[in-house]
Amino acid sequence: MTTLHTINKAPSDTSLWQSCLSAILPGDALLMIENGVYAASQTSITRQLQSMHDVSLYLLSADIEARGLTDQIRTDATLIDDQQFVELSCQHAKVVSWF
Amino acid sequence: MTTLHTINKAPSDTSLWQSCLSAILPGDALLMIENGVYAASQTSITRQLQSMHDVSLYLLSADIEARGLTDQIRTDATLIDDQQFVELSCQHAKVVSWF
Amino acid sequence: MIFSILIYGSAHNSQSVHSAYRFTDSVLRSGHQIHRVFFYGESVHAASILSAPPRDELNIHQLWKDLAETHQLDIVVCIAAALKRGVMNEAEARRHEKASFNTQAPFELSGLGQLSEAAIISDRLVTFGA
Amino acid sequence: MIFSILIYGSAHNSQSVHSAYRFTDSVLRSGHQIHRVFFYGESVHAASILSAPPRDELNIHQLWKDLAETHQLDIVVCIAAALKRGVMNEAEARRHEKASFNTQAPFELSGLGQLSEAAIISDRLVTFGA
Amino acid sequence: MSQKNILLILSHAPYGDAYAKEALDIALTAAAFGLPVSLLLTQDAPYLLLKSQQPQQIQQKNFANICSALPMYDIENIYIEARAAQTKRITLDQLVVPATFVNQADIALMIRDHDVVLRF
Amino acid sequence: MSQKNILLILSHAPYGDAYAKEALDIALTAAAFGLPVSLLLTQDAPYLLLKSQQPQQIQQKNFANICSALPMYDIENIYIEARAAQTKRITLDQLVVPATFVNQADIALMIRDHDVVLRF
Repeated sequence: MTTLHTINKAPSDTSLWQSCLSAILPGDALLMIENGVYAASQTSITRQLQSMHDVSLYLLSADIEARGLTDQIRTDATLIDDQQFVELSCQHAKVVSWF
Repeated sequence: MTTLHTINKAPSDTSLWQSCLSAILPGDALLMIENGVYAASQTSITRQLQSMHDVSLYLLSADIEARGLTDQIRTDATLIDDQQFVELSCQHAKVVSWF
Repeated sequence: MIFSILIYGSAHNSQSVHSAYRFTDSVLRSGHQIHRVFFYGESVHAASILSAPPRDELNIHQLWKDLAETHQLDIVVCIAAALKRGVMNEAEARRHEKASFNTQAPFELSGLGQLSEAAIISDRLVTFGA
Repeated sequence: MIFSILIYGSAHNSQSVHSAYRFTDSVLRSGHQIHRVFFYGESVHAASILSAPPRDELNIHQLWKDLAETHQLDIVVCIAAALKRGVMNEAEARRHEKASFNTQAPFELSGLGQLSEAAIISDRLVTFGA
Repeated sequence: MSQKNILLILSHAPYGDAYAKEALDIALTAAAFGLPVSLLLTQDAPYLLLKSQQPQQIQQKNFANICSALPMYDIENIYIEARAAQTKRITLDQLVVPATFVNQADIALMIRDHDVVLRF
Repeated sequence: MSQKNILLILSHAPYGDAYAKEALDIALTAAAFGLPVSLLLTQDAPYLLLKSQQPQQIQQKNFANICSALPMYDIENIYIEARAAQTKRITLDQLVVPATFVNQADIALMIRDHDVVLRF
């Protein structure tokens, strides 16, 4: 009964990011999409991301490329395409969207 | 050449509030409108508001009443109506809106 | 698997309606089923046939219209959210005594019950937010 | 004093278009002058004649229409922001070969130059944001 | 078809935008559909329940009235993020309906234990 | 009529919403009107200037192209909030146009010294 969490806002929305991160349980996955992918380039938030136990991190590659962040990723996240986003949605019991 | 600053978001938008507060100079005024009036009830932000030197604080009364905060104001701000908002706009050289 | 999609972001002031489009397209390409797409909040403007973006810019209305027609998708626009925002089909325009209308099939106006029903029927309900 | 008003918040998903209305009304009551009201971004939907909110809810289109007609206000809707979002008058509908239109006088579609001109002419330009 | 329960998480304050109103409309419809609905108020949403609201001047519907009717629509599981209430100095006696404070760990488990989770 | 100068403050990142695009359109029009325009990128807006942007897949216009054309429209006073650039580890060599870092005190004075200040 794990959850795929998606988040689409930049980490400057600290209230949203803190709510999201504190709701993630071991076994869950976090997929950063749209402006959410900016988190992958900011050390303040990536440190928190890396400290979460047994949580898989994903970035939507179209959004990383759009924003020019391909060479700036500072976290152990996997880049995925839209098709893999669908697969992840199937692998987890539900999808919760943070926006 | 002083400025009337208006802000319409709750203090949970920390990025906006910090940008706004650090842009205010002595002689300026800050008018909290719409969800911005929630700041008047939150100790964390009112402490910062009170520490600003020579800055007048105002709250739009219609928005305070709407949100049920009349008895919860923790800051030395003056409640004003729409007509007084117009007067304040005239007294300062310009109006800058933070949203 | 059966998916339904809830779209809540602004049609012209957020990326979400396009993200939802790409996701829905990928669900179909992956061989899964789309039970319903539900447009709510500011996303209802995506149903407007009057949208006229510059030729070299994204036409989000056209993308959804084409996808829905190709795959016979059930794309529902929340009627309360739509009427308030000035999105109405011919029948609603008549009911509200308006001289014109700005949405039509494949976009259907219907109530929030369609969202609850989608939540019940579908294996996954995925939201694309503001 | 001469005021102009720039509205940028969503017509149906923010309080800003109503705040701007109250402010504009107060400017006029105070004996000052309104040079222009400029609707930009998501606020352009306030110009839609198709909006049909429940009877007991705020009708922001009607409020602005009445205020503009009473005081002969120059209320301009950014044409680029409007066309992209599906807000067009009869002339634009013809130009874009659309079968219907959804805005009309007192709302005028015009370019961003009208905002620059308002900034130059007015003693105060007050923004009501998203 | 087995019955699903729904967790609706609200995060926005009233009046500034349409999120809270539109999320509550989902809650009411789902409850009318017979779905068990839990309501969780996080971030700025606890303000929705304040008794003292008077939005006549800004011409909006009173959330105090909307929210006080929730139990009549069989929405009785109303939770408030304790941390959010604390920063806002909101106490239970100021609210129009009975509610329960929950902490971050509780919230994570609530999300895990509901079939459908929608957040606005 | 004396000439007014305009300070346009941007705060949003590109692509997620329309703020940056619509604010830049104001800058370009005001410059075409002959008004001196200064551009200040705060909060998430410094991302607008990154060279490496490739938004083809999300079907949006490339902000790197839009912003690199600013000097051609006589918009040459481009400032970046130093604090914002630092958190994002953005350096001047990553950007499509020359820009100047400014601190919070500079920003307060820029706001004071311009006739019209618009912030998006």
